[in-house]
Amino acid sequence: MSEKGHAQSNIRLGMVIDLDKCTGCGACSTACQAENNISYRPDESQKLRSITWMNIYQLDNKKAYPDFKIAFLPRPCMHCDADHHSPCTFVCPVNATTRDENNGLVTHIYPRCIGCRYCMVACPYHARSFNWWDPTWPKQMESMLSPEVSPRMRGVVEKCTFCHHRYNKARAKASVDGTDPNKAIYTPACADACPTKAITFGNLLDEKSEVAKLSKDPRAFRILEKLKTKPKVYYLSKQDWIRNLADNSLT
Amino acid sequence: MQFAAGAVGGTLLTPLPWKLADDSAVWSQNWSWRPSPERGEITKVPSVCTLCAGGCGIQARIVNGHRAILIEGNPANPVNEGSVCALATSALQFLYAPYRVAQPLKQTKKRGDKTGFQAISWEQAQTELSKKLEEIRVEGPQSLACITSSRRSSMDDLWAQFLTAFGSPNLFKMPSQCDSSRTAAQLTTGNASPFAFDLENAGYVLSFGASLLDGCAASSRASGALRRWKKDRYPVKIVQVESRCSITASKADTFLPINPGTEAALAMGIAHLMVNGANYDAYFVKNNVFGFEDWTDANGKKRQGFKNLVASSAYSPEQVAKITGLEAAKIREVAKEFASQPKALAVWGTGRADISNNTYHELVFVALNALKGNLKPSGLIAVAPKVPLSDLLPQKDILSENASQHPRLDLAKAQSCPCPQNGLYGFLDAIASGPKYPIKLLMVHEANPAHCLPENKLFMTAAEKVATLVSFSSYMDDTALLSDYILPNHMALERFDDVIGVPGAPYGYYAVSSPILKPLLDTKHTGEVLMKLASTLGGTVASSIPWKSYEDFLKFRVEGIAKAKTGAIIDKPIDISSIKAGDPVTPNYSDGADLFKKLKAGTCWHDAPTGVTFDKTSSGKLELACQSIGKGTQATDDVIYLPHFSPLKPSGSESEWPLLLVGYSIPQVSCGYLANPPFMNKLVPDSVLMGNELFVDLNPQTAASLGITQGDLVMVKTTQGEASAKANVTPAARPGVLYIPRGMGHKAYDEYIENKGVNACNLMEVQLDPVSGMGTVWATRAQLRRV
Amino acid sequence: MKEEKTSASGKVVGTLLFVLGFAGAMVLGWVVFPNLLYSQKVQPLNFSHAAHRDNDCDSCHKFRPDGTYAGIPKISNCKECHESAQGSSEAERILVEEYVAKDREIPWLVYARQPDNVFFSHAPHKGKQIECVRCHRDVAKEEKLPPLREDRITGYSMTTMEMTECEKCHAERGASNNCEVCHK
Amino acid sequence: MDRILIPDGVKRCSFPIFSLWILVLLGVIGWGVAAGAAVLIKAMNLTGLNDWFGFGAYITADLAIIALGAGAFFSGFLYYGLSKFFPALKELGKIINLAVVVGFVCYTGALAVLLLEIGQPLRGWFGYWHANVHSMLTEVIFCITCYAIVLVIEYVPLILENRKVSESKPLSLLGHSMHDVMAIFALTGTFLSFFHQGSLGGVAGVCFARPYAFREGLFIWPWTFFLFILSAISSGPAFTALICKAMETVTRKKLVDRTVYELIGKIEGGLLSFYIILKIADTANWAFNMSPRFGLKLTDYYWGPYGIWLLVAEVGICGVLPALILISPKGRKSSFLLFGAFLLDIIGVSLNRFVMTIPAIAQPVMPFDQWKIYIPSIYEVAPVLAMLAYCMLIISLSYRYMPLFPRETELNR
Repeated sequence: MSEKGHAQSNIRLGMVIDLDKCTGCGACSTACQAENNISYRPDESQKLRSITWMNIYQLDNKKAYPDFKIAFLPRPCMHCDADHHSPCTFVCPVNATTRDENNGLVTHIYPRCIGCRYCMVACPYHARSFNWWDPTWPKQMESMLSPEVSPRMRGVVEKCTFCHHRYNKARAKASVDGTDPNKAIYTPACADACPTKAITFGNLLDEKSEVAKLSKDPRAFRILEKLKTKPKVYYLSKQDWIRNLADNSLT
Repeated sequence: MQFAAGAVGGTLLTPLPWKLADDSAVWSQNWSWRPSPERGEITKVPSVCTLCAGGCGIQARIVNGHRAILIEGNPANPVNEGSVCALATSALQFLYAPYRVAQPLKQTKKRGDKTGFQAISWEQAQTELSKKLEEIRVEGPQSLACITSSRRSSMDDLWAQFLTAFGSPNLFKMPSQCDSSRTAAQLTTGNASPFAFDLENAGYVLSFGASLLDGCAASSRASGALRRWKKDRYPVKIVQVESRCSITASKADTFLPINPGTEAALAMGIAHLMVNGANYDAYFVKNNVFGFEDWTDANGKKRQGFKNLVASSAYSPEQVAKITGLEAAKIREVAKEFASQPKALAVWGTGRADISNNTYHELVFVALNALKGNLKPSGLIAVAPKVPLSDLLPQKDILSENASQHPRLDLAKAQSCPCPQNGLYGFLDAIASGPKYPIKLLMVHEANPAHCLPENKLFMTAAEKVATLVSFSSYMDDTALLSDYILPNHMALERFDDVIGVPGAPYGYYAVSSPILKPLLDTKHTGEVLMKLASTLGGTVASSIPWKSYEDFLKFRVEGIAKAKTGAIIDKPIDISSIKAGDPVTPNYSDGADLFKKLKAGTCWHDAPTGVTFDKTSSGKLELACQSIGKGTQATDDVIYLPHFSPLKPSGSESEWPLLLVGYSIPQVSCGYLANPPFMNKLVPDSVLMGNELFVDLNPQTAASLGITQGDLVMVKTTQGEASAKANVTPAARPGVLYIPRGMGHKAYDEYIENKGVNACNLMEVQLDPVSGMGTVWATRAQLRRV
Repeated sequence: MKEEKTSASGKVVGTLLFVLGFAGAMVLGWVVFPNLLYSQKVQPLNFSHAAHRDNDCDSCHKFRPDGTYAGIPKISNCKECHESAQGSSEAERILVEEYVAKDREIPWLVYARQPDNVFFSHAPHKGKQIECVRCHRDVAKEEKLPPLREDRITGYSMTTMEMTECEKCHAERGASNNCEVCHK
Repeated sequence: MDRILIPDGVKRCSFPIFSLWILVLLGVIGWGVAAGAAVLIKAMNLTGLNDWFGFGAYITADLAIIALGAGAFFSGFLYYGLSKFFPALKELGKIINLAVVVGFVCYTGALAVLLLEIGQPLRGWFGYWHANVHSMLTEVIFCITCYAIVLVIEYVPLILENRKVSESKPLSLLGHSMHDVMAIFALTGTFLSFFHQGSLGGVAGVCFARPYAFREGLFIWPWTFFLFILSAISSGPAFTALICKAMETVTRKKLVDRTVYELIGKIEGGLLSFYIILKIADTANWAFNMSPRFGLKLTDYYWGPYGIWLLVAEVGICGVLPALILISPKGRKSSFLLFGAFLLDIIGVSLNRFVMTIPAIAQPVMPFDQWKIYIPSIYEVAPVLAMLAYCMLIISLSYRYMPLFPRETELNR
């Protein structure tokens, strides 16, 4: 697995989010919730116990009125491509979270997870949520659960999967159509929904892909690059104050 | 002991302990009390979303034909171009909401008592309702009234048809900015259709308080426009004029922080500089505008024109700076930019556009665009084109004789407004304060005035005076809870509906929303209930509404387009904003049936923009001097004809109420007929809601002067009411102004919604616009203290 | 604590007791326990695969156009031939009276049902020329459907494919064994 | 009543008083067990943990108790392993039984609490079956299990030494033969305990995206791996000594010679000094070399309740100070200073475990995040207290019914 490194693979699924276009409307996050059977509770204001895979951070430039500005930063799982291990995959004692070196997806398998939360401690992006309660839905709402993603149980960790079930379907479709499954492309639910099309998804190693081009844009940056986690989620912004919030002591 | 040792040893060599350990782990992996979603064939069913007026194309994922699991955007729809908003992605949570009304209900106890509702059959419901209608019809049909929020749907016309045929003029709409926009369009262009903006093709956008990105109506279109503005090369400059550092303000290149409600003064100031600097489209103004120069009225009286009004020192940058709180230099700078940018567009709005605007202010913004020449046939502003749907069957003059005796209730109060429009507030006020005639039956359709009407206590008081309140809501909302009968409509995704035009869009648009599923509950399409009631009532009511199903009704309406042979179906992705006024659009449907079939399959109809024409005004030009305002009066003041800054003073004295309270909207909270769905609850920032406490935004300066710190429990008191909340000290707020998020504080629905925060509408003051008589809201005087 | 005697007879008794305990546990663990653990469920009616042998597997167990596997045929499929009874067997009677006539789906018990957390697509496997019997029981000559043996704790069928088997085959054929390939 | 179970020649308090004490302890244990059961049944929302604080009171208590308990066993290594070469260490034999008991209770107690800490305890064994060899937690799981087994093996002979139990010949024989191989277990145990302690340190140190906790190191082990080992051995024996002193105070008897305390003081003084020098070096490297690379300053790690006082207290007051006291013969002579230094020493190590657990994750890493505060709920406090009560219970029972202190009879004659 990880010992091999990932040099030989020519797929690295990644995402670019244009923060200048993001209006914080939340469509990506709700689409994600619907797609991935994310459970909810009557009170969701306790954000530290609220399960969200696509969390939308509100940033501000710390200035006084009227120079005050806000911006939104949607944060999926970064699917870190750090050498050898992602911060979370390194620490999981039971191999519940691993990185697929064929495509760079950092996956988390609920039936394997024992709920030790070590991965959450290791992740600086707070991309992971724990099921503090048994996930329950109002009876009627169980009808809208998707069979394509398994509902979780209490006591396990969950996080953004880049909608890998869509990837599986795209690959299966490719093998039916007789095309190369390794060339299969798909879009996660968030990117599909985004009203300003601020989210671009694809193979970062495919030079011709939009996502590869954008990731090399002069406006592109990643969060906490100094930690060498090598996220596969890039952000775009022209505004210096937003870019400065990407890493500590960036001025 | 040996036995035990043997048993332990033996057991360890059998699968028993290992299998049990494994099985218990596997059991935990499936967790039997967790739902297991049914598997099967997944299909995509296209439709059109009618949760808001935006008209987005959607497609639903359905499992085994009976279970909807996801709403996605329809890439072939030109409005949303495959994307979809947070509310639409949560749409299924309304479909499967526990607070849906499963069958007709009748209140058997006191109104508002949740336990008093008794399930009744549709037959009983319809019989009892038609009996009441028959009685009213005999005693005076004007005593029937309806409030709906339906505006861009054939349902709206069906209600009008029903009430007209029945003999009542009392059909009212929930407030919307399109009413004031329509008033302004009518006064200046003679078209009774709201203004439309070519956002996508503008080269410079000056927005006067329009919450383009803070959850406005048609948010998908605004998002599409933003995407085009933020293009990499030569991005479009956005200037936002507003009092709060909103999302739109943050996304804008320039933010003009302004005293709340003074946007029109700034527009006048800019116009002043353009006129005095001769930096306006003089050719257009000279040839197409009436009332720019001084003019003579029908009585031969010489009147002042807009030019002289705006050029006066009252609108000098220095004066405007005093009113708005901006610097004069900044005003000069923006005026210069606006005047010199070739494709500059001024847009305006009232936050989420669910409140009507001050008519004079609407006129100011029209005037500013007129100076820019934007109302040219190929300009950036048009009026929304009419979709050539079949008109409803001609009426047999049922209403007319009654109407002269029993005018619409808001008009019956004989207010002196010259240009009366949809006067919901006037109507409610009339009922509350002893009407000319009683309202015996009030029907509320797709609206929740008990919650989301600013100054909602007016509705509460009025409702008490109404003998019977009937709700057609699909949900147990705040208004349904107060009703005597609930005749639940199908939920939007279970029924036929249509979308007539995209709010603020210059192109023609029509789409049919077809059901994605069979109705889940014992509900009925309100349109079909009306059809049933009409046929029971018989006579001319029955003959006016001859359709048996709503689908038939829509088919009938679509025939009109086919007869007009205009526009075309869109079934693959196109950039609709690239179609210019006058571009040929060739029909690609054979006849009405074909068109309906295609629309039913989730496509949409469109037509090229039509631009604005002025042939309906008395001068045949764009009238900046609105002659109809002064009609019949011997107005002495020339200003009443002209666009000008005319703030309505909020009640209360400044010394007693030192602060202003302004309601604001955020895209993460649904406000309006639909309550926030659980998915969107996760989006609500914890600076807006924490537990059940709502936060009121105030500037650090204001907070310091009041001795308030972040998170303090505070009491907000306005001239309208008081509420306890928490303080959110944020530089987003203008000093001296409190901002309260709208859409919270429901008193109905379920545990996911009920009692979360405070309803801003309880605290907001409504003032009637002197021109149109519609309720406008901008700020309420308030005080704040720490508890 | 009881005082122990160290007499010879005591030793014999001790050994005997040990053997007894051991043997008892073995019987309990190997024989009684598995029978207790698995329930036996009978299909709603018998289906003879042998009698339908003129078809190959995928004429009934079809793929949908999008490549997903339709699984057990719907009642409409049965209807094509069994609109009226094709014989006098009990199964035939149940089929026609209870399901075809009433247009109800037959609640078949699935022998190979995977839990919710497993993603499995038949399509790529079929493309690799893997025979059905590689994973499923050979039904070509099967006259009578066997009862479904379901683990009472986990709810799994005894014949549910286990992960180790999937992994083994994937490893042999060089297919990816990453978690997300099969889990969702 | 229980006279026949009490070792020969020693005096113990009356049975009713003892029973009362045991009942109190059982009460606390019962409360904690009930709280723990509630967590298992109703899920972990009862705790004060959240998505920010994945680790909390359970882990902190476990880390601290294991540091002290495992460290206690270091005296076993000194006695069984090194006393052959350094006869002075033979003195430790007088307290070695207590050290074994302390190690045993700390480990078994920690294991029980660990069960509550995971969201799916039924899958706890996946840690063995599906182990990820890269995870420090895997190391922890394996070590803690093996070590607990070793400790049971070490503890059993003590039970077998009970007067009544040893009347049974085969059991007594078993006890004796186990004693013979004890040295091997002591050495195995020490290795495991070192490794285990180290991997606990590694748990924090390997989180390379958490600048507060992350440390570089040797091969696969971060510096915290070694620092944890050192800090454990420099505090565990002190912990044993302190417990012994507490027992002496409670029972109003002399249980060991004062020379033992002073010997421990001397050993601890040396070890602690060594540890604290390395710890200071590590802290300096972290603060002035590593952190700037992450864009952080030392002050970025301290905020609000998790202020710089933590560093002052841990390294200064509870590190340098006791080290200075313990290495000076004068300091060791004064009972106040000696036991005061022991106390500071164990507080310092516990504080270290707290710092590496809670403030380390309270710190926001993304610049736009805010510090958060963790407050444990009663469902976390109760099982932790119960674990301590359990430790006391076993120590009390062991003291009453087993010959823990070989010199007790003589010293109290």
